[in-house]
Amino acid sequence: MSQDRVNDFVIKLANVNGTGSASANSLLMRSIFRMGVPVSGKNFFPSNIQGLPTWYEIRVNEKGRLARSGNVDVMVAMNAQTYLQDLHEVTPGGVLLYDSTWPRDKLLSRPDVTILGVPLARMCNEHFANARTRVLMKNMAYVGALTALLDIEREVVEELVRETFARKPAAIDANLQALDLGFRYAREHFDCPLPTRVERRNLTAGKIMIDGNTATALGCVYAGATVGAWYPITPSTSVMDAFKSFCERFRVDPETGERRYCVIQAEDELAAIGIVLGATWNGARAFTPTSGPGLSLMQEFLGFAYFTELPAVVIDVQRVGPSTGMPTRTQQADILAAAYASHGDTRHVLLFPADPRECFELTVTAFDLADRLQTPVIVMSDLDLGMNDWMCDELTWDDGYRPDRGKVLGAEELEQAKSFFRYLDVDGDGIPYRTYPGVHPKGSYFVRGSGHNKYGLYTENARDYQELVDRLLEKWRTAARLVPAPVVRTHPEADGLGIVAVGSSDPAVVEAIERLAEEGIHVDYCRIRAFPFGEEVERFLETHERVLVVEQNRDAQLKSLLTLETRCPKERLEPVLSYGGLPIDCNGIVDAVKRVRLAGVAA
Amino acid sequence: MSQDRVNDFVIKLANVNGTGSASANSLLMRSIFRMGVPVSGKNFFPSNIQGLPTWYEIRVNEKGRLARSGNVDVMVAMNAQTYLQDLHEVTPGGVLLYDSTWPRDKLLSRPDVTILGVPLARMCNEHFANARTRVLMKNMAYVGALTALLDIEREVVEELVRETFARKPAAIDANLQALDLGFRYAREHFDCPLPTRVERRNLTAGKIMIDGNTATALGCVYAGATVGAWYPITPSTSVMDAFKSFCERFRVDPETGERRYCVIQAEDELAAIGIVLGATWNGARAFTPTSGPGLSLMQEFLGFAYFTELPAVVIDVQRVGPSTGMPTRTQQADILAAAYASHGDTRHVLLFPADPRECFELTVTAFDLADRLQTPVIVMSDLDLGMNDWMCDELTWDDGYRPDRGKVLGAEELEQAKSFFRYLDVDGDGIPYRTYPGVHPKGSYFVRGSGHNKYGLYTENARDYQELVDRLLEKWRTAARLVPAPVVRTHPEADGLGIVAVGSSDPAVVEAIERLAEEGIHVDYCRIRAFPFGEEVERFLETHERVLVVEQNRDAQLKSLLTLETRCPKERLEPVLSYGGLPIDCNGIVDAVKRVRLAGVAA
Amino acid sequence: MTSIAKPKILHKGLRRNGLGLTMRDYEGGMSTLCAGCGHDSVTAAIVQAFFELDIPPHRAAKVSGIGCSSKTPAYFLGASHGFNAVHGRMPSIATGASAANRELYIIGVSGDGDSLSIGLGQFAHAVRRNLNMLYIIENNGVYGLTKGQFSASADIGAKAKKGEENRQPPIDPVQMALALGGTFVARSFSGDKEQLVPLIKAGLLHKGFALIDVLSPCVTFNDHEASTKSYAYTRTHRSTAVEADFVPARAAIQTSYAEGEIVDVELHDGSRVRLRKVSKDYDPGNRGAALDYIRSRHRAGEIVTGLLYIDESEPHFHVMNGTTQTPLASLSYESLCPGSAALEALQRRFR
Amino acid sequence: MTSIAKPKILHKGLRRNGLGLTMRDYEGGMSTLCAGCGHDSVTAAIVQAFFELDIPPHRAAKVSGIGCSSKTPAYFLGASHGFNAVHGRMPSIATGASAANRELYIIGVSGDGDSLSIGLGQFAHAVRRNLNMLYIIENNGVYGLTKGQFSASADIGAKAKKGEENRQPPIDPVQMALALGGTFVARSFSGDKEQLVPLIKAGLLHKGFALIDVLSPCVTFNDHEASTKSYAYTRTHRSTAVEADFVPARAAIQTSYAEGEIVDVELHDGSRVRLRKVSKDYDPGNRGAALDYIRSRHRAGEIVTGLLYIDESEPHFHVMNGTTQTPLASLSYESLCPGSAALEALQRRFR
Ligand SMILES: Cc1ncc(C[n+]2csc(CCOP(=O)(O)OP(=O)(O)O)c2C)c(N)n1
Ligand SMILES: Cc1ncc(C[n+]2csc(CCOP(=O)(O)OP(=O)(O)O)c2C)c(N)n1
Ligand code: SF4
Ligand code: SF4
Ligand SMILES: [Mg+2]
Ligand SMILES: [Mg+2]
Repeated sequence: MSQDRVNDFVIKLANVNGTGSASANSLLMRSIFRMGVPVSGKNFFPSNIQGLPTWYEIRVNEKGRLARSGNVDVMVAMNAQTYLQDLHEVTPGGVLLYDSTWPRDKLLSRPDVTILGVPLARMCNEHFANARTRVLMKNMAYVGALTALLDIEREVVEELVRETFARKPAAIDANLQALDLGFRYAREHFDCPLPTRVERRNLTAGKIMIDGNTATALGCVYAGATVGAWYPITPSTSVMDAFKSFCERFRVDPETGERRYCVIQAEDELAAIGIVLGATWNGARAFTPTSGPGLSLMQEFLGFAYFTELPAVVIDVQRVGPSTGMPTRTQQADILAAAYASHGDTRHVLLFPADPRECFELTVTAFDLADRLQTPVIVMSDLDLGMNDWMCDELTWDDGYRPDRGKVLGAEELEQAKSFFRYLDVDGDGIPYRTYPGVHPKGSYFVRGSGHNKYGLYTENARDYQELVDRLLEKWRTAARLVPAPVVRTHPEADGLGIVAVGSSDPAVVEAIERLAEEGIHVDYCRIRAFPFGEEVERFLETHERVLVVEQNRDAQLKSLLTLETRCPKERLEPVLSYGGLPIDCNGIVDAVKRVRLAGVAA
Repeated sequence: MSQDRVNDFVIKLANVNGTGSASANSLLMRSIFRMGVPVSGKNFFPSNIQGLPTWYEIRVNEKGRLARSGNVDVMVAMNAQTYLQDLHEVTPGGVLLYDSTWPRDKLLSRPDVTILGVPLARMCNEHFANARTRVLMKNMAYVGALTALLDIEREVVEELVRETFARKPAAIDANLQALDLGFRYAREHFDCPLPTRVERRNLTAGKIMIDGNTATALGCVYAGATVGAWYPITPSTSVMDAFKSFCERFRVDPETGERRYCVIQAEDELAAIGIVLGATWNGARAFTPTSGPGLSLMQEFLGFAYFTELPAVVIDVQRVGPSTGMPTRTQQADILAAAYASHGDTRHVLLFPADPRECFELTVTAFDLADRLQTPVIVMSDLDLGMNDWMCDELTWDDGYRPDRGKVLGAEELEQAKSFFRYLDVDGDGIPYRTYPGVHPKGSYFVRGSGHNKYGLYTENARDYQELVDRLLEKWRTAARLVPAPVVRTHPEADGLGIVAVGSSDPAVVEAIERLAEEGIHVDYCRIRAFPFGEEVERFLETHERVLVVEQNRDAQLKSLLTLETRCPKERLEPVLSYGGLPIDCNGIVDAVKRVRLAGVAA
Repeated sequence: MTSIAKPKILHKGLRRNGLGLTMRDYEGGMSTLCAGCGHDSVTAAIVQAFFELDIPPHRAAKVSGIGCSSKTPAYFLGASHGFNAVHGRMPSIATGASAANRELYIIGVSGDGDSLSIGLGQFAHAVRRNLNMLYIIENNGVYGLTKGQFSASADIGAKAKKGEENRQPPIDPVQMALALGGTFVARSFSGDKEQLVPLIKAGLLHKGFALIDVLSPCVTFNDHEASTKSYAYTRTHRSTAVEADFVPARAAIQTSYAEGEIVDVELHDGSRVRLRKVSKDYDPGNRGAALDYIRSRHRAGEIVTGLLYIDESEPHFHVMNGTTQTPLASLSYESLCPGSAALEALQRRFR
Repeated sequence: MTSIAKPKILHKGLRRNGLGLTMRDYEGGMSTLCAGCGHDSVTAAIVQAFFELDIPPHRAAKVSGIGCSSKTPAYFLGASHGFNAVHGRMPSIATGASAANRELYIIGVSGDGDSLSIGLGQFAHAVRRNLNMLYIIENNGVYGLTKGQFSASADIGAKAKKGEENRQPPIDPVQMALALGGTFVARSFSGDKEQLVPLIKAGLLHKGFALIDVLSPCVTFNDHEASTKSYAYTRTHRSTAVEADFVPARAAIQTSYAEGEIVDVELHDGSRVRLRKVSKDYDPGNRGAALDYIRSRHRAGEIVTGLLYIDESEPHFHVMNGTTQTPLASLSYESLCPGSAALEALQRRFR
């Protein structure tokens, strides 16, 4: 090993799931973060509970490039079963650390990789009496070794251990001992630190490390959602776990124990969305987190909500489809299924958060839009964003915020009103007024998924039906004006080439743009945050001769939506796809830009 | 009344449902058909069982133009509740027949409409003793009056009555008497026949009058389907009713009573499609008829079938959406929901029959394609096509037909094979080989909706997953070569304007083209019969400067699919939409063609 | 579902309830069901029960699925909010509604198709949740609205169109509810207003899930004669018989019998059901005994009616969930949002 | 669901069955469940039952839904076709499979989440249909695969992560099946091979729907201690405890007790279940008595195991449907297509 790689490398940890490694790995990542160096962690775990290979990838990059890089500079190979594969993955010049307790076959080496053996099991077995502790502490021991090898500040790691086990003093001791075992072994046997190492910076001030699902749950809490219904499904489960735990903290009356929220574990996803609709019909803010299969099961009710104009917030934490697919891998492949959910003429408002902070903010927006537009709003997150820890700006809150409950008539307004008709477009924006049950006799109406006219009465009349569904289109146009604008990043020297992307593809796109810029190639970037697209997206498409649409699915679903729902000629759009289930990296994007530019020159 | 309208007019019958009128109306229509004059009948019925307004529209047109015309030349106003509305609908110069038993308000007249009163209730009350018969026979009495007024051959009507009640001699008498009452009253009191009348022709030889659902059911029988699963839903219910009754006739062992079919009324649509997949997995041909809400509920399993490559035939008899919508009105609005059914990257083969004969033929094709392509095939019918009687060519059958069961390895092949891998693309067409359970030990594999590799094994590996879903795209390209080609109708004088449509819009398009031709305007026509679209559709789009896409939904779903799935620039496609729930007529199409031509001239 | 407004002529001397309202104030649109349909009798009983309980109509919320039965909420309580969900999924709507506003009187009307086929899962889980609502199943053994297919409550041996015989055992919602821990389980007959009205009242006041399974004959699709003469035969054989779509108008079946008594009711098709009303000294406090009794009487060909089981002590949905007394939908935003300081504080663990 | 091929080393002296096959021929891929998971014991029992019945593996078809339990078909009968359906919808797949090929031995494996929540409707209707299959529920009171939420079979008072207590009454598939007319209803314990193997064999040979509800403890998510020390506490509180994702390896619980006896089984979390095996003279021919017995013993804190009800006389799915003896999928096309002449003839009525 030669090259100095300060604050710019990737550590990959190969473990067996159920052995307690995940949290050790996370502790490792957080230590680097606390040293002021930007970092990200990606967890590649199997769809089972115990005993199968699992990997954790930590990218350390002081420029803040936190997408996957495709390289592995330091491999911690704790899983004998995948050792060979893990070895092969190391970038030439990299380091591999393994448990040298047991003899390793000579063949399992590479001349271009530095192999470091630490007798983790032996040290822990010698040091700890309890079997469970022995297994667990192996993890802390390799963290200790890495601390020495990568020059991570030991005090930072120790502080994190102490915070983590604040309520379990005994655990603190064990963990610190294990840390020390690894640390000392490395110091004694290897040339510490490695050229690949961490140096303190001050680049993470004002930042947090948080996963999107937790941030989303906070969004639900801060938006004032009171009813959450769900059926557990990976990778959305932690949204409700987090919502519950925040509510336990903030919404339980300390005296009576009464809860100002209601979380309902439904019997399935059809029920979960039904519960949400029953609640919003009655004026509560309600949401359901789910993933692809759940979204498929919600189709009937989503069409119902569109047609009856009931608010609902659905969080779709996308995973690899079709069908059960790969539940622990990431994709952005539910875009069409969400946008046009259900039979008949329907279309739904989508929001695309790109980091946990946006998960928080756009979730709040989702509730406001759902109420304002009286329609479901689907927040399109994904496994990478939802379950991995991302570095992002601290969440902030404006205490002046008040929910936009949209056009709701209260008791007094109804008392004074001559008449109330649920589906009448009084204001010309396609959005009618609604009322909640139990408020006032004059407010009563019938929610029905069957044909109804603007007065809310049942109809089988062609004209009345048509008038109603035409108004829904008017409302759609209003929606296009209300949804969050895209984030556009232009460069004066860009020459007509633009990139469009949504959600978790953002870091890879940004990294691609920066890398290209280093080569003198400048491209513009429009990160879409909502469907319907709105004028700013149109403008971006209009002002760029060629637009690369970067997305994480096979069928170019975002490009499809742009093709159908903007004025942009489809010939202008070029797909850049990544769909193997691992978070997208920048390489394919960089290549695509170069390819398109070349083709442009040739043409 | 002045104008002679021989064999070119519309009769509309306004009734109350549950009063026995539907079959009287159908008998009237069939009588005209038997006189060799082309005719069609459209039923506009409410979504209830008894007591609400219902209409039946009969178009008589010797040129064979059988779409709705938009006119009403003869109105039979049997429903006091809708009398005024019915009166207003009559085309100036038309005739209205009503039951004059009770006095009619003078105001309820129109100077430009000939009003004919027949004391139907009184005559029947005087003539028949039984209360039930009195109600029923009013219907036959107005048929009698119309027989006289429209110059329908009485013998033909009587013959139909006799055939209908062949097993109930008493009913024949009553019906003939009622017929006679009406007939004689009309002859005695009015100037019979009217200028609007029927004249015998020989234009229906080789034709039948049949509804699409019955023809579809015959397709299932002739394709050799043995398992039918369903959950009742209008307007698809009669597919299974008919399938059952054909099977009772043709597939029951006369000695043992054993059935060579199994019809399962499922607990819901999720189960219905599951049953189909369980059956096709085991080598039976299986199908499920449904409508929009059912299609929404089948989404999860449709994605599963796409990904696991199981055949299935789904008959979607579309009705007005979204949601419950108008269950007794027609639309073509499930196109996108069907084409991209389910979360994740999926796409499904669709077939679009345009008349009952095609319902029969394309249903057989659907089974062949589902087996050949190992994927669901959705037959996109609709309420108009499925439930109304259409005139079409007689169904014919080639006794040499044998089902294309696709790539299935039997016991002998497996015995000889070195190995069998379910998802291996042996032939390079994207279609792997499959086996049925119970056949041979070597054939065993695991059907799973989770990630699997080409060997059929579970995987969470990005490359293996990607290889598999890429092959599915290869299969999709193969599908585009195998599906039925469009029906293209060109005119040498057409000047670059083309129409594209699917399914039940056909008669209206054809009528529009013929009417335009009469004005010297010639347009070409491509009736698409399948998705994926294939090269002939591409060619049509390429060779026409401007293409009108005619369809019965609000959101131009067919146009959307063409935009996404052909090479055609989207600017070339112009939507012509009809979505009020009544079958499309030609007027909007004629107007659109003229509008586009004008714009073209102006541009 | 068409709701034709009923002419509101106020008859002098109409009885008024504690709120000064008349029965008319508890009615809804004109029914569009078949003349004589049992469901209309249930509607009338619901109207009377709400009237007699002095419930302000706008404090009630009506929920249903899809079917003839599910249309009926349009025919009562015109001044109440109504919710006609998708087929079989009303219980989830009711769950959300109750979660958001625990002060509502929620009345659900469903059919045997809606609740026992497509909706079986949701029905069972609503029972399990002890949801605060009255749930009425208008049980006719068939799918009325889709024209007479067997439902899952059809008895073994029941004959349908074409003489096809049902051979599958019926699903009895009453036994299901008992097995699932239901806290108010009753059965009645649509034509027995004397029994039905008090049951509805009790169900509305019950704290938790109150089920009333109401036998409610379908006059139109119980034309069981397996003969070539019947309506059914001609219809399915698709010969264009003039009477194929004829639905004769008939009167709804009414019956009245005392507690402890048995009555034979003849249905429109000539078949009979034997109803046994539980007697005054029947103990509805014993779940197992209730099950036994129902099963043993059923073996004797009798259908037991009345309040079969009740337990007011079990925690209802809101108790189990510990939800605050104020309806969630009425809570001020301020009481829900932890504010910026809390957000700041909790982020410490993400650093 | 990962199926890692097991090394097939043929031990000398391995017992062979009537087909000359060894137990190994009835095994599948290596299990990827947690060490000690009850489900693996059920897998072993299934292997043994098929082996002892001399069923050629390829004549069996394995179906399941989604869940840890639903993965197990990958671990037995490697030479059989398998079908891992979507969550909760296995019964419909089995229905179609049986309809197409009535000669298959269909074995379904499901979980309590799969069958009693999302799949409750399909489960109930499969019972009602008396479908020809063996249906095993590996019942652990939790959703294993999604990490330990309560399932609908969790007992009242069961404590989960965070000490949250379940207050909803459990759904008991055995009582449900009895109420729904099930014709073979049994309960067992995953660790009781002596009881389980004969039950599986009997269920496979039963003509109709055979249910075996198998208590099958989840070793990983039954860590019920409501203390701050427990795995669960730290996990949900999301402090990055080093042991948050630690799943200790444990041994599967095995038990063995005689007919008529009672045994207390201690689960991994220290809680206990008391099992009572029906005695030799228990009469499984009485549905009502079975229900009574189960309920009364349950009140006494016991879970009754054994073959609780069986009726071989009820018509099974194929009898009810009158399907021909030859599997439908094996019928020749010629025997299905009426041909051109018939088509010609039947069109007369459309003229
Ligand atoms: C998803 C879906 N599938 C099917 C239907 C068609 N459908 C409407 S009502 C009904 C059955 C109604 O039966 P039941 O609930 O017993 O009501 P009844 O008409 O007998 O009162 C069916 C199958 C539907 N509306 N939605
Ligand atoms: C439609 C859908 N929703 C949710 C899930 C997520 N999911 C997978 S398994 C499971 C529960 C499994 O519980 P159970 O059937 O009891 O099996 P166990 O793991 O306990 O053996 C859930 C909710 C899914 N796969 N599909
Ligand atoms: S069809 Fe039957 S259930 Fe429906 S309204 Fe008529 S009588 Fe009532
Ligand atoms: S989580 Fe529980 S049910 Fe799943 S494999 Fe582990 S022990 Fe078994
Ligand atoms: Mg019913
Ligand atoms: Mg479980």
